[in-house]
Amino acid sequence: MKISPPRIWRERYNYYMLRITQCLDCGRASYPTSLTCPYCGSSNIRTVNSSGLGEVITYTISYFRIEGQEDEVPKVIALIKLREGAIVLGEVVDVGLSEIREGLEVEAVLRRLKIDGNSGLIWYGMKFRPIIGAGIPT
Amino acid sequence: MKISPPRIWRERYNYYMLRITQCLDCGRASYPTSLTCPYCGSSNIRTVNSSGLGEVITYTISYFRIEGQEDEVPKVIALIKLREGAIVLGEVVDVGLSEIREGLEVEAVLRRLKIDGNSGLIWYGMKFRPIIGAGIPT
Amino acid sequence: MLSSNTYIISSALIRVGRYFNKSYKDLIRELVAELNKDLPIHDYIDYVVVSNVFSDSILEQLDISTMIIQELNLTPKPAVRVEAGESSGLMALKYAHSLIKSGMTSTVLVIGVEKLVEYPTTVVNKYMVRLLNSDVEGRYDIVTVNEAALLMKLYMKKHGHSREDLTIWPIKMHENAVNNPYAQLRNRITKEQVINSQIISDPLRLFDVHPLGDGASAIVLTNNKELMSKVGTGCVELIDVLHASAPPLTHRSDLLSLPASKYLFSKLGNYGVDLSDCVLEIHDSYTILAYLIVEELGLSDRGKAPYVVTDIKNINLSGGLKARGHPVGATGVYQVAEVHRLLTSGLGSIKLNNSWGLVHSMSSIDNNAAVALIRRCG
Amino acid sequence: MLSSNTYIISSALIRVGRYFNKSYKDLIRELVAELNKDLPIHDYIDYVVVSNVFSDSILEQLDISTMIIQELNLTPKPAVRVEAGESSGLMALKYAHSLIKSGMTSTVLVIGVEKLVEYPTTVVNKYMVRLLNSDVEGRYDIVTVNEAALLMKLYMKKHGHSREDLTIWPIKMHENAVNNPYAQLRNRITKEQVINSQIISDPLRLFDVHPLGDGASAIVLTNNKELMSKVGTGCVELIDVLHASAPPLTHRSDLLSLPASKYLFSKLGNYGVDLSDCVLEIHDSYTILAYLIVEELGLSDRGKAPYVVTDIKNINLSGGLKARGHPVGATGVYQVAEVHRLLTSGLGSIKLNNSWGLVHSMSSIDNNAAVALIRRCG
Ligand SMILES: [Zn+2]
Ligand SMILES: [Zn+2]
Repeated sequence: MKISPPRIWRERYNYYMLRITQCLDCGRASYPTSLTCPYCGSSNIRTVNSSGLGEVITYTISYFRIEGQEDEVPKVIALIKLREGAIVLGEVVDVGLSEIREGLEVEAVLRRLKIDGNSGLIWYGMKFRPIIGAGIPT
Repeated sequence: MKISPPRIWRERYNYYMLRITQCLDCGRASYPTSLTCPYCGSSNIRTVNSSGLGEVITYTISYFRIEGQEDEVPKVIALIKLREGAIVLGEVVDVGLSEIREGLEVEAVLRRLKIDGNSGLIWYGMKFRPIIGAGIPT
Repeated sequence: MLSSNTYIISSALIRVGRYFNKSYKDLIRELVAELNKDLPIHDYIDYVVVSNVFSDSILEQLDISTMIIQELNLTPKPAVRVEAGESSGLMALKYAHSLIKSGMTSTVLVIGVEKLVEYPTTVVNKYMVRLLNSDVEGRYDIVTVNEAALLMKLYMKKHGHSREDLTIWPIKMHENAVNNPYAQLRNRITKEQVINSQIISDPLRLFDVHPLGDGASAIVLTNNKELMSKVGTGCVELIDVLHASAPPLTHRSDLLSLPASKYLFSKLGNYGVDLSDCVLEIHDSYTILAYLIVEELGLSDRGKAPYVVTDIKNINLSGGLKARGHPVGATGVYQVAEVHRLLTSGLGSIKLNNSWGLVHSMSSIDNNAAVALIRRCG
Repeated sequence: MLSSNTYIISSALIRVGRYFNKSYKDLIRELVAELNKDLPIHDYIDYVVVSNVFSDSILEQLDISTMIIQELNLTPKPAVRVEAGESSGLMALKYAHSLIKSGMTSTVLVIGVEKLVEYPTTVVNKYMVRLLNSDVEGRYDIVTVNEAALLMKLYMKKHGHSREDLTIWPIKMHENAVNNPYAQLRNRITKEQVINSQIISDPLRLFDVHPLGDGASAIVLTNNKELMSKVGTGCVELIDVLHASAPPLTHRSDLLSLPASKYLFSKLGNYGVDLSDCVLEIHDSYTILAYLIVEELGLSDRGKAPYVVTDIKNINLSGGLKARGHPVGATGVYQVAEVHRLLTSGLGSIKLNNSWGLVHSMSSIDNNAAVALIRRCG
């Protein structure tokens, strides 16, 4: 068993939604959630669900091969700035390698992350895809 | 992959034979092989194959369950004194739970240790079984 | 105004248990919330030393000490992880002690944390094998519990003890744990329950074995006396942390000796430690080891430990590994935190007037051992 | 006759490589055989500190420091393992330094060891993910190489560099490694080879990435000056080991800054270090990081590092992580051993008259960083 069932269960909100921290003092947003604002240290914060909408700051096309995930490459990994201001790392899916670009508008979408062997758990989580009308021919 | 192919290959002599260290100074034997005698520190040693013959000092019947090896329990684990004098830990096979006893004479035998999934390597190594005529009805 | 001594001024503990709904970060957040009640740790901690054994295999996390710093927003403070098998907690304490004693830093937070119940027991058991030599025991999936069972048989035979004779330790540990609010198993047990419990490795049964549990514990060490008035519930002095190794079990001339522990105990005279004036916490991962440790400490003649255990009033008041639990990398830090509490504000309702604290750890069957010496302040 | 200073008096190195036919114990035996030529380590070592990152997952071995002690017949001497991701080597050095400076011990053997090629690369890659936050990068199997690629793109865009401009570092490192007998890659490479090599994470290519290799290296630290006449090939003084952490990449206001490294470099003035009179070894796990480190060190204006690299003669004479190799937990110990050699008996044929040595490590993209300051002996 390579995926921890308690972990997946307890992190379900963090995996199935993009939960971010908004600081009520300095106003900045961060991901993932934390007990204090990573920018100003304030504990005057709230946890909210991100809109899931954001924009690609920059991206890389990865050919780095990991056992059991060889079929996943090439994959697009990007730094994304969410509308709420938080910067997140994520995978961009449903996009051609020639279509991915800086400034591309994306939205969060629930996708499969990993499978634990033939009979184990399937782990889902948030990835990103281009927003329809974001300048990619459909 | 959970079993390292280079490791199995490079340790083949240690896995497929009981290789022991004999000290030419203090005369004591030890397992596994080492560059100096663990008893007196001498490097005046030689590496030899044990006869594989020995006697059970004491034993335990283990029900400790390990993922992927659940079918292996109960198993008999023993401290064995080899004829050459070295004391080794090992598993005793081909013995009924009511037949294992202190003083039982055993001999080393090559058996399967672990399998790496459905298509991976099979790892063999030395276990012990009663010597025929060691007082166990055949 | 720095002292040349090192003091333990504060401690925090989570009850050892099965926290399916909490991550290692959640457990540490709880510790820190407790510590922050006095003064935010951000304001006075210089360094964090983390004791943890299974982060790589169970949590899939390396550099866990930096992840903890980031989680707690303590950057740019430095942190490091120390691992020496089951003695990791005391080794983290030793590092913290040396950082302070060397003048490199003044105040260190030691965190012991272990998450085990992320997986079913048979999966965790797979990783437990790794505490032993992968070229010897690992090859056959032999674990410490098997070796403890072998020693138990040798001990019973050599000294003429029945299986029943050896139930006194776990019964006492469960009795002690009733009063420790941080213990995993806080129920009394009977002789019948012990000898009828599930066989793990004959003759060793479930009640001879530490439970599996998650845990997190923290202590603050400092040489800054001014900090004591602002933080914590009273201080104890950390005199020293000793550490030694032993040959593998099969190379020992006396299989019932614990060479590393024995070596360390032989040094206690140098410190003027009076064992009868001590709070003792020993590494009773398996019943048989408790008897052997008691004998190595000189509290009993060889083979007689089961007869004297009842009369030793100052040992494992926490309930020991048997009943407080054994969250592997965190255990040593629990022991030290408990001794800190016992000698200052009290551990739950238990409080003692003893002058010394002695904490003992070992990994597997004494592959390595460690001893922390603690003294009541002033 | 103990000094209040700590000296590195001896070092041993195995050429970084792919040792299918050698175990971690074999590599360490070779190191010790080299050290024993002067005097058996058994006679003078008090403590062993082991730096290793992947023993749990790759070697299925915990408490590896005790296994090493047993293998070398050094019982009852104590040993401990230190892990702080890719900075582990320097953290082991720091632990050793504090043990000596605190007066707890006199002579410490620091061993850095990592066996990676026990498995095919894709399996090792799985474990590399664990160096990053399992709740962030780990979830998506994002690795440091991906983050380095993101920074490389940002850097090229911000400062107007072409992909070709950034080939100067790996070419220089391979050139340097030709003279280091312990380097994994001792071949010269061309600009064309770099830009045409396999894409790992665009725009980052194979020749921008450290190779995978096994390694083992050792150094002996002591405050016992008499030992120097008996052991080693000349001494250097270990002045200090500094360590700091940084916020995660996504929380940095300037994505092209290295906050932990920058923080440490800002302390160098306190020690009177003259970078031009230094032997520098920096953590160039990926080409882009070398440029960023050079800029954080103040050796170049922001964005100009690719133009000045050729003129910096005293940096990564070993070939760096790029060409000497990066056996993760061993790397810091290699760097220190190389600096010891460079300032004393020579590293292969290379020998320098510089007064200082500065070794820099970091884990992932500067999650934590460490700096060791070394000075030529009087
Ligand atoms: Zn804020
Ligand atoms: Zn001998």
